Amino acid sequence: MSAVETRETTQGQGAIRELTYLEAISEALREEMRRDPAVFCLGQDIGAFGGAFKVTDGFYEEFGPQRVLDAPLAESAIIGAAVGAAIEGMRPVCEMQFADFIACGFDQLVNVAAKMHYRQGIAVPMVVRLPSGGGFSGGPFHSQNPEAWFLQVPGLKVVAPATAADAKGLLASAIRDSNPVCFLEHKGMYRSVRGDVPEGEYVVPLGSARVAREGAELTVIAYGSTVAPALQVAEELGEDIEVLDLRSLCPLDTGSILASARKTGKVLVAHEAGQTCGAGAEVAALIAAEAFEDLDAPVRRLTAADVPVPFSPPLEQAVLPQAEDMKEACRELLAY
Amino acid sequence: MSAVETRETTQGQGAIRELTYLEAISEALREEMRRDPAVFCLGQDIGAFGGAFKVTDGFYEEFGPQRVLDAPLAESAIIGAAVGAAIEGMRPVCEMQFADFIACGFDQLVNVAAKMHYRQGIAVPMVVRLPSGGGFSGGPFHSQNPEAWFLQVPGLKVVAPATAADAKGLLASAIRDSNPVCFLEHKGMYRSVRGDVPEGEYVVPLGSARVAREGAELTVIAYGSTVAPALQVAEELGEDIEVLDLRSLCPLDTGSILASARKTGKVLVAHEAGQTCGAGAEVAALIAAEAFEDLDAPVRRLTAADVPVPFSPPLEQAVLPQAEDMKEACRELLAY
Amino acid sequence: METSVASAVVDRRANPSGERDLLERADRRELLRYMALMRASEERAITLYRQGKIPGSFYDGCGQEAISVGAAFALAPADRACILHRDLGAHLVRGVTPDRYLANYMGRAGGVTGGKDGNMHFGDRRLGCVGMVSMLPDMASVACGLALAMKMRGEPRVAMTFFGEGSTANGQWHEAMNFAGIHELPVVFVLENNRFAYSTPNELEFAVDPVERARTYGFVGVVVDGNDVEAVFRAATEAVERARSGAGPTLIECQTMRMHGHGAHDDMSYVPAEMRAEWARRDPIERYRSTLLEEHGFSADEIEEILSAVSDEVAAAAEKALAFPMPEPAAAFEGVFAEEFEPLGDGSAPWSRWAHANGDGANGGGPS
Amino acid sequence: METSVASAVVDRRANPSGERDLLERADRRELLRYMALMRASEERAITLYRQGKIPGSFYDGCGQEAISVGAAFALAPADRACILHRDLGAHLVRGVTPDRYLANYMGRAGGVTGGKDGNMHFGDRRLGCVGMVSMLPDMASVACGLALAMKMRGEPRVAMTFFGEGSTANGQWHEAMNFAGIHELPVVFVLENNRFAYSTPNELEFAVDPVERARTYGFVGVVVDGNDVEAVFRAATEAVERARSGAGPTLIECQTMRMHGHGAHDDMSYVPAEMRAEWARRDPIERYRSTLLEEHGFSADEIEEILSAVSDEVAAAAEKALAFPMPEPAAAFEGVFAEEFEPLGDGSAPWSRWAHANGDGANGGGPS
Ligand SMILES: Cc1ncc(C[n+]2csc(CCOP(=O)(O)OP(=O)(O)O)c2C)c(N)n1
Ligand SMILES: Cc1ncc(C[n+]2csc(CCOP(=O)(O)OP(=O)(O)O)c2C)c(N)n1
Ligand SMILES: [Mg+2]
Ligand SMILES: [Mg+2]
Repeated sequence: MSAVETRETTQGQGAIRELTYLEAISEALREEMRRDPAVFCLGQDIGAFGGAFKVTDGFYEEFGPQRVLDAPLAESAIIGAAVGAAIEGMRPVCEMQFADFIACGFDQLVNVAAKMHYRQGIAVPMVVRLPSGGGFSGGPFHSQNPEAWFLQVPGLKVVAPATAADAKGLLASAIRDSNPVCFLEHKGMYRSVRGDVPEGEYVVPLGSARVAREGAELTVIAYGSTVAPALQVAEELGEDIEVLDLRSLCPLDTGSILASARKTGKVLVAHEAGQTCGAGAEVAALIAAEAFEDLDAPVRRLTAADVPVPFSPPLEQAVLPQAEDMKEACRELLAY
Repeated sequence: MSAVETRETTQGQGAIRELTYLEAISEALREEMRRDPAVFCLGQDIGAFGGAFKVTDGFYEEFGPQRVLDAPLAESAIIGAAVGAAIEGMRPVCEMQFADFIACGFDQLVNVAAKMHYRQGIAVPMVVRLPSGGGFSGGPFHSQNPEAWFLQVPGLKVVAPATAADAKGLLASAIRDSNPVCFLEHKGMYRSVRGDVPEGEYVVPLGSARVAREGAELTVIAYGSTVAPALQVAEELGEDIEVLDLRSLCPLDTGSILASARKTGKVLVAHEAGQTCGAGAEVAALIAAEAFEDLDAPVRRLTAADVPVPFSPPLEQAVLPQAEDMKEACRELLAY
Repeated sequence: METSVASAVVDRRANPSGERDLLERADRRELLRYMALMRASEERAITLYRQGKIPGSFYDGCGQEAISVGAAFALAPADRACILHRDLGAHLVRGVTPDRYLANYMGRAGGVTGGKDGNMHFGDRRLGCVGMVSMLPDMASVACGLALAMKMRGEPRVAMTFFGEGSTANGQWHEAMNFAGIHELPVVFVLENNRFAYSTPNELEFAVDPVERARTYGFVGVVVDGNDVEAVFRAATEAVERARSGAGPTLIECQTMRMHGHGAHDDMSYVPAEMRAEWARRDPIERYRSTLLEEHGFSADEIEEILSAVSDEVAAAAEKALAFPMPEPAAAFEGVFAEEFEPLGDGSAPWSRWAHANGDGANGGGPS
Repeated sequence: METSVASAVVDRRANPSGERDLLERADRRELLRYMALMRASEERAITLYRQGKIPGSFYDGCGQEAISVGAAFALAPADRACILHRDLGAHLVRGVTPDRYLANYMGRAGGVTGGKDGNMHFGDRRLGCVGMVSMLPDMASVACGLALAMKMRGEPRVAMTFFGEGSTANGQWHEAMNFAGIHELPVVFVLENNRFAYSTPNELEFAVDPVERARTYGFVGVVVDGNDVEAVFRAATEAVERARSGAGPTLIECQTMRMHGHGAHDDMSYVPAEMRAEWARRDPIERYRSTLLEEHGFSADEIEEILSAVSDEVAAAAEKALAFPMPEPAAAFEGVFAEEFEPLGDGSAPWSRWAHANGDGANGGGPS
């Protein structure tokens, strides 16, 4: 993975330091706020407290209460006010305290923000930060991965970085984009994932997947929390496995997906969200339709079971996809 | 279609009459309310007014204001109150004035209703009726097909009848089910679709697809508003095309889907909802994974374009899947 | 005249809500004209609907003309508005011409949304408007966001939005009111209590008149006769001045009645005949016409001339609208995503105050 | 005793909210015991959390014991409750034993949810409770639904739910209040104003105390000292009686303070030291202990005996909880859908009234 990261970061200008995924998100946000006075944050407990996960730690002191706005417990008002402020030329970055709470602001996101430009030609440059994912006994309401809902909604961009560098580069792009962008940041990676990140200006374009590992026999298509396990599994199996990190789910880099699928002829799509109608369903359907002639094996999916994410560790582990399951799925496909 | 309908309806006890899709829904609801005092309706303008589409016309007179409850403009309260009433032993049937408004009660549906039994073993027997779909210049907010959102949520059952008989039989089953059921009734079919429906007790089990037309060369998998066009296209092409009407999206009748796919080796999945992460993605991914060896052609999808449903007729027609597009897709697959 | 105008201007500054007259003769002309223009445009639209030239459904604001006209008339060019489905008058005041309104209903390329959206789901971004979504009252939070941006930048500008009384039952309404109250946003909420939400009467929408709630959100709530255009205008002017001066939001309840069905398909059988008759006697246009005749020295001829000019305008607009082509199917696939950000433009502000106020910052000093 | 009890019973019927005493000596014992049991159980849980035996996060209601205990004590067996995250006392009053609470936090098979859900996201359906979801305050509408069913069936039963002051900013709160007001539902809303929503102080949550809004929804709102268990109990009893008699909902604001962090991870650095100190002096358990000593003739020994019995109970409960196995992984895949409907059971109702009231229908005559 580091090899890839190095290639990545050479795109940046600044010196390279190792940051956690969370520090990288924080840095991108801080730098964008310094760069552009229109950028401001809106969310619960993000001010003096610095946010439930401390992503905006120190922001209140640097940017003041106006640009680091502590919102009431009202997600619809948060998203709706962000839409209005964005239309008036601001660049709001909303924080959902947990991604799960987007269900409480869902209507404003899917009906107001997403359809605005198509209907009226009014751009809505806003970002909704979504601390998502499970694996730490968050239970059914603090572990959800809601990206598939957004993917069914034309007008929303959706990104889900897997590395610290991408976390910084994609958030910068999301903030500069003229559309509503759902930014999925996996809570489990906040402190566990670290990597080289360039100082200062560093932008990763939305819509481009990243070949995290090159290989010729099998492609594992992953994003967010399943990328690191995919790389680990590939190493451990010592096979010629390619790992494609989607990074953006919308726009989806169909070119890279199909190129890799055609090259290896065998694909495993892996994500932490549930299976039915998940992003993996779309990717698998795409490959099955467009790369049919080149497939040497059925496209497999490795996802969470279609149940709420349970609290108790043994239950949660049984539900969420594990590296071992991925290894097994890769073996089966390689042997197919 | 009628041949199939006849086979269907022979399952019923009562005499057969031809009813519209809307009349069939009304009849199921009325008969369930007569059968079980716990069944009641909750929604906007469903009382004295009889509902925006007149589904509950005459109910207020027969059952009174308590069991045909005019709700305020508050979808979260409607769904939330239904959850509570269901837990207390009632069987609420909520009407969203348009399916699009489920986004306003989304959180109660996906976080409260759907997860209740898994978390606490508390059954929530309720139905949410969703007048869905486009084709009549309803515009971006009165034409949506939100089923894919529900399919990503474990704990929700989802049905979408395509015939008058199924509309009656599936609604009866949904009301008798012990879980939250999203009942998608396509507005465009309310009066345009008619068919034989048995009087009295008539139940179609959730989770079973229906072979609407038998064939050996190609399977068109459809539900809701794409079933009739599929049958029409099959007739017009005069080819040996099988049409599988899913009827239930959750539980999904994977057995019938795979059996048909293996038999014909060629599949077109058609629905009116948008493509990305739609029900068609799941069905295509399922077939690509499980029927890989039996496929003679790539699984194709015919869906709405991934844009909001526009208002103006030429725009809307361009966006929604048309019978001609389906015919073309079938030809291509047959020729593959 | 000059001096009286000048002094009038001074008066308006000194005491916007005071006894002295905020309106010049020309303003009154305009108030009548816009109400008549709304009525005539909607009547023309109904005809087009009956002729099958309008796809989908049809909604109008018959009987409520005084509200959208009177409230929007208080706005400055750089102010912003989220206009709802009974409020064609506000679109007209901000500068939307009837042909573009009719074309929008007919789904023509020349309509405000170019056929992307229909009926009242439009707003002209070049005129400082954000068109409504169907989900009610979502625009209330959007208006708060517009106001929040103005406040953050220290601009003396105001956002105005409208909603029906039924919409106040929705959680979105509460979140917007509460948020506006906490941050004392420069926003004006115009509540149109037309007695019904579709077929649902007030008593099934709430137990207490929602205007009572304004105080519990920390701002002023006032009730006005929604069929008296000058009363609505005065209340709106006070509210706009309050917002512009940094004193926070206002909730204005306009008491009125929806004189047509919820949509053209609705025969209003649920409305008692006496109720309809009683409100018919309070028709806002008829009332204002008498006021102008009796209190403001307008002649019958002058008023006739205004009204006939309006019908000529609408007739011409209909011709123009019918001449617009339908959009090209290819357009359906464009515009899901924005390539770049473009700010809203400013709206027309026909109130004479703004002509006099040029450059004194009263236009909000915003982008123009 | 017999007679005094009897007359006490009569008094309660005659005048539940009157001056005469609703509580017998045994009831006061129980009020103290349940508060102490909540405090001790949560302290034990914090230790388990620190020992790494509790996965995920930890939340407690330290300082708020008087609210959940006092309010739940007013409920009859067949009443229903949706209990929130600061309200362990209400679970204990309804009959949840500390071992099952601790086991739930530890994700054990013996926990109330069997490991499916954690921390305070539980409710024992066999005790008439529907466990909370995280999304606040969604349970308010669910409680309205429980009450709606009771009202539809004409049962003299009541639903009670709790929420923090921060949750009142959410649209769900408004929709529930408005719906309850329109239909005069037999529901009691207990608002716990503990000054903060996580780190957010009242002034950033709302401009006006939300209890003011009750009137605008058409029902009674009262404010009580949330650290005075008998004051909470009296207000709850009045509210429950009001609901049971068909007179509609009540919103009870309990003024209190969250004495621990939002969760165990939160050091409350945002709370001024003086504020903490001042509220520490108002500790509800210490206060009630003195009340019992000074006004109700309890002896220090008696109280010591109550408290030591509580610590023994909690110690035993912890042992038992730690002995429960973790759930089998296979259980994770079960229960997404219900096979059949099963009604909720009734809860314990330790208030002496119910012992005396047996069969007089005061238990709501619901399923039992
Ligand atoms: C969230 C939501 N639910 C339902 C509807 C369907 N609907 C459209 S208009 C209407 C009634 C609106 O009443 P009111 O707010 O009083 O406005 P009016 O039409 O009377 O001006 C309803 C229920 C909607 N638009 N939005
Ligand atoms: C809809 C929703 N948004 C955000 C959160 C995250 N959250 C959990 S508790 C909390 C604060 C709640 O404050 P309050 O209602 O006063 O209850 P308290 O914890 O103070 O008892 C927040 C914001 C949530 N649970 N639900
Ligand atoms: Mg109304
Ligand atoms: Mg609080």
